[in-house]
Amino acid sequence: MGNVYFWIIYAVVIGSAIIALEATSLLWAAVSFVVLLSEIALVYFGLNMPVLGGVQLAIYAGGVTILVLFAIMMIGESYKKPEGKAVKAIVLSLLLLILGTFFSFLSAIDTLPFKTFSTEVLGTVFVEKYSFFTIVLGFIVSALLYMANAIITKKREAK
Amino acid sequence: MVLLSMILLPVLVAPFAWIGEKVNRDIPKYLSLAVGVFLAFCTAYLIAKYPGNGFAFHEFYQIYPPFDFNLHLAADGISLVLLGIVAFLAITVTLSSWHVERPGAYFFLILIFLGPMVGVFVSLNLLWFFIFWEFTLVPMFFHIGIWGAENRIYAAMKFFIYTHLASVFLLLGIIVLYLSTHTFEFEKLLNIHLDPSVAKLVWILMFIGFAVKMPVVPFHTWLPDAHVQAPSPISVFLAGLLLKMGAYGLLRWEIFLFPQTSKFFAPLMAFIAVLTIFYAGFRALAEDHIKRMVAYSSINHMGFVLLGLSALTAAGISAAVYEMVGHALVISLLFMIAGYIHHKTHTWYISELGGLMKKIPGLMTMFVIGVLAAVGLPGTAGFVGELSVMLAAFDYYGWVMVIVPLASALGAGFFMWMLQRAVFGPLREEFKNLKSLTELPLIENIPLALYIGAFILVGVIPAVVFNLYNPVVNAFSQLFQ
Amino acid sequence: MEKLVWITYLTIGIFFLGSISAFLIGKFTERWNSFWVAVLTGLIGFILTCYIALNLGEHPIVHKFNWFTFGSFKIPLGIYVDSLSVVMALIATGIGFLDIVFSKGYMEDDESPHRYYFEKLFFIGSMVGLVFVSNLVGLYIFWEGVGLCSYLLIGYWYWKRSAAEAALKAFVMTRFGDVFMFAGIIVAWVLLGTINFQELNALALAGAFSVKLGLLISLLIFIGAVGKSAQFPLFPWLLDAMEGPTTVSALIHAATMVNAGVYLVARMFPFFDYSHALIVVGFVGALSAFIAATGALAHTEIKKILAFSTMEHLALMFVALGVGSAAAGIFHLMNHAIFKALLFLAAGAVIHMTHQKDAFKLGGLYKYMPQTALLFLVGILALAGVPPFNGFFSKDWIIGATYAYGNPVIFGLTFVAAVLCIAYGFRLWFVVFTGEPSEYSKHAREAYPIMLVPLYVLAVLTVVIPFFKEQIIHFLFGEVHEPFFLNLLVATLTVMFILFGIVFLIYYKRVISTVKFLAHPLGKGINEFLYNGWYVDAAIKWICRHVFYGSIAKAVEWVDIHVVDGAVNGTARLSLACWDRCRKIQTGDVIDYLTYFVAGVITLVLLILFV
Amino acid sequence: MLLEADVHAYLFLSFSLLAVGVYGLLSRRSVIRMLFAVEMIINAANLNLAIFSAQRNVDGEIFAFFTIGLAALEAAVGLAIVIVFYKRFGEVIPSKIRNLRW
Repeated sequence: MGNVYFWIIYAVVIGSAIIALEATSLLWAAVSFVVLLSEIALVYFGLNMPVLGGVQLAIYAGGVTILVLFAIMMIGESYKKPEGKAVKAIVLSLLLLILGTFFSFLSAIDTLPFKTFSTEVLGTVFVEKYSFFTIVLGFIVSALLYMANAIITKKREAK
Repeated sequence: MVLLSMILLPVLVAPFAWIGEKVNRDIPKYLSLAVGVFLAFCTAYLIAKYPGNGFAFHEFYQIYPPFDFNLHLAADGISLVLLGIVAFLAITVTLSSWHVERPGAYFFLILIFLGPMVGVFVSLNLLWFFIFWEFTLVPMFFHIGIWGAENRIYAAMKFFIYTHLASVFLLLGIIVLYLSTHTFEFEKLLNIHLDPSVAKLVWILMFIGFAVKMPVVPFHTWLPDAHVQAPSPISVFLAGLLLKMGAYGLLRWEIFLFPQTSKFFAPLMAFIAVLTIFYAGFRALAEDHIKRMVAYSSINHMGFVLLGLSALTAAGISAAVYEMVGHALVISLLFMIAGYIHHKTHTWYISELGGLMKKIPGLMTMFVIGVLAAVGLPGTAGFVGELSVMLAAFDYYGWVMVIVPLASALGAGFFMWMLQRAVFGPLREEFKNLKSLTELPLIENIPLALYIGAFILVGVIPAVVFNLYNPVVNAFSQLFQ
Repeated sequence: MEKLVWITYLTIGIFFLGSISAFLIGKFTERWNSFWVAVLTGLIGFILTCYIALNLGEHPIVHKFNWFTFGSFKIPLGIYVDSLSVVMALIATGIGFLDIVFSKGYMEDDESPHRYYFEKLFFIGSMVGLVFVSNLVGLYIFWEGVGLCSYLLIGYWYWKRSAAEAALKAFVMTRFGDVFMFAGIIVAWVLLGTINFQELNALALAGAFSVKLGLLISLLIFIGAVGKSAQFPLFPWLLDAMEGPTTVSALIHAATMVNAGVYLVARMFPFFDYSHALIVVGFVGALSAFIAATGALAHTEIKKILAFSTMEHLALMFVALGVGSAAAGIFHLMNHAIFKALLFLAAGAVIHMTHQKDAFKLGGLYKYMPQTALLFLVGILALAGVPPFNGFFSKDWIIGATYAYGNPVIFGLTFVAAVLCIAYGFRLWFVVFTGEPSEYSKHAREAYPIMLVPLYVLAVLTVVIPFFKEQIIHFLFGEVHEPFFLNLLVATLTVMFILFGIVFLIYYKRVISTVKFLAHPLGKGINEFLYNGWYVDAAIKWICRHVFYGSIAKAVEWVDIHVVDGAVNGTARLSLACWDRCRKIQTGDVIDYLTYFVAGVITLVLLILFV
Repeated sequence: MLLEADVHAYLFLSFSLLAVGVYGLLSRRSVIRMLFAVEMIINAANLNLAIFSAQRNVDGEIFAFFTIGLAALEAAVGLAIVIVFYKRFGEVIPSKIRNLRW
């Protein structure tokens, strides 16, 4: 099983995913979604796939999020409580989870050697290659978030 | 080329009937009559040329040889008898429909019905047999659905779906047969020895298809509905030809092809036949609807046909084929007159009729003659049919079949009771001044007289029918030894 | 011989030809022209029959041809004419001819004599055919032919409900017997290999088959005879058959057709004898005779009394056959045909002139139609078996034969029935012809000459026949030993005389009144019981209505509609209901579809995992 | 060592994400949230690809690139549809739109 860092990442990923779905405010949901995607990028880095992690950051955490934000800007927020189908959904998803895990243990994956990576390597790679990229992206995202917040608030006031 | 032209000509002429109506309303019926006469001449020619035994007039057209899917036509004595019925009924039905509404479409459908009908009886290729078999359904469906009585859509749907579903079983049987023999040809199939279990499967599947068409109890309920709703001339086609298809198919494609399997299932057939005879008889006894009663008596007669077929001897099969002829002639007459009675009195129910003899003696005399033939009075086809079937059945099954003659007392019971209530007795008040209650015009009397003449002829001289196919049946009956 | 064969076929054919031409000529020209055609046909037919009778030597006329073949069966037809057939044919054509002549007067008001004569000639033709054919199938053909004519002629006045119902009853009831006979024919044919009378009898004489099989076949065939000859329990149709014209009753329901059953048993006598079936014949006959004689005593309608009497005499013939004295039976058949035809025709004259069928509403008719009354009296005397008339000779013979047979039940019933003839006969005569004239009688006048001539002929025959008794018996059966018991004869005559005295006192002198007897509940009950023929009719009606129609047919109808057709329509309803539910899945909501999709994925995974 | 984990743990992460995605997809009534859920599912799949790729060769990684590209396109088109959807119906609640139902 994984070490404590892995489980922290796990908790962040799943937590942000749940928040993205459950948050009352669409905006906070979007923020949580960005966090989720970034954390997955982190996992990619951790798996020694820096290019994939970068693309994940660029396209997902960047492009897709921006699209989402624009959509939110144009549509506005409309939160409705789930209508009774949540139970069915939870049951199905839990089933999937259990099945998948069970399946993974059943199969013969764990007999193969599995690479592990050190923090040093990870940090070096990240700082050397992606820090600039990440900083620029962070600014843009923050600006967009701000704009979106402002517009939504205006709309609310107008109503 | 004769057989092919008998199949193709009606179908090719059919569009002209439809188009011709726009030119002159009379064209379709004359076309139909001409085709009927053509069929009659062809049949007469074939009978004259028939060598007396085996298949003759082979015609072979390759369609797709790898699947053995070839149009192979030939006729033997049994086919010729049935072709004769087709031609005869084509003429009489046309004459009976002389004043029909929308003649173009009506005769168009009749004509495209006749071609496949001939095809069913002369095809020696199982797949083509099935194709013709299915083709006959469509015109009947439209006839019932368009020209029928009040509840026609229900009846047409029931007729179509029920018989079509039966055809699915037939097709399944054909497919299984093909997969285990790789041929559709009758003459090749005759010489192939099939595994008994496969043969039984094929037999049962095909039997369901044929039994629904015949029909026998428990698969009979489409027939009364279809007959009641169909216009009378179409009832004649239904009873005279469509039911014969079932019996013919059973004979040609099951009993001749699988003699040993048929022998295995013969008691089952006999049981169903006896059940049909009694069940339909009692059902008719309780029936108040005049046409429905005739329909049940038709089922009763088909029970006799099946009983004859189930006695797997030359005698039984000959008797069954004769009974088919007799049934076609007698029941056609009864259906026609039942239709006329409704047309003239506007009621279907026996309890609402009475004393018609006083007002329309001519028509009712013919009705009485028809009923007497149906109850099997000597001198008519009914008697010879019943006598021969019962003889053959007793010969094959022994003492069990002693009960079957009792069914003819049942027949006498319900038919004669109907006559007493509907035809004889005092004329009802409401009919005394009914304008529509008149004798038929001459042209509509002709077919009725033809039916009577025909069933008396074959009843007095049964040899005219029996001699045509006796050698054929005798030859096939060697298979059962 | 060849010539006689052709003449025999001609005799059968000429009646059918005559019937059709009578119909056509009557329809397209003057209606009564059909009468002349009928008379001519009847006369030619009778002459031809006489010719056959005179030329019939030691050997019967035999001819055989193959009707049709199917499979291994060859259906033979043919003729076999011996003295028995000829006598039957003479009765049929002779009485038929007289009846045709009589009908001219009786049917004078009729609208469609061509139909009447068509059916009548058709009947005579069938009857002649019936007695001439050589095998059971041929017999069955003509048997049904006479049944058909009987049906048509009973229902001749079809616009009367009672006539239509009577015709129906006659047809169905005889048909019910016929199907058993039909079954018997088939059994005989398949198991014995022949249907020819002579061959069957020869097989029986040779003992070529088991008695049990023979008994079964005989009984099946005998049920047909019972139906046709109106014996217990299939007799009620004969009483209702009196709805037809009286001439029809005279010819068909007294003289000829009803004798067919007797003829059949006589024809197959050795076969029945070998099969031990004769005892059944005797018992049925004796019981029927008793029922009929007592019924005749209680009934009030002229024709129904005569119908009961016909049934009784047919039963006596069966008794004669049953006790093994075929000669007595056939001799009685002949005598009965003559005097019963006379009685019916005379009754027809009375009914025609008074338009009243109920004997007790008539009276004193002797004053108005003395000739008819006397002729009727001759008939009654012959019926009762008073010595100089023909009835005496045959009936006494039957009583003697029964006594000689030794079965007390058969003898007792037969004896009672036979002596009761005189009681109901004279009761009828006294009631109709003596006493105070009623209003119906007052309008009556003597019958027309054309009606009286046949009556005179028949009356003369009743007296003449006894003189030729020896010759006739010899012609029919060769040497026959007639049992003779003097004390029995004396006893019979004494009882008859006493009965006559009682009837005389009750119905002529009217010193004894039956009113008190009939007023008493028991007397009334007995009277009703006998009047209705032991309620056999009601029982049969009940069975038909409540068992066949009410129970079985209605049950089958219910099953057909609700179970068989219900299953068919039920499939449609079931699939409709099924897919009506299933289509609710198609909500159009994306999320639902997604749910199904995910559930499907899970199912697939599970399938892959565990299956 | 950062992120030292068994392959089962990684797969568990992936499945958990998938489960949350499915849960969201099935229970949310807003198109945008559903889109989030779809992205989560895609990411779960991508994670799987990456995990196995790390174990063996680069095939999975390359495939993950494509997936990310496609997912971006999908998001773009999906959001465009959402906007059209909004303009047309004034709301983005998919269960209200039932034109596909027969």
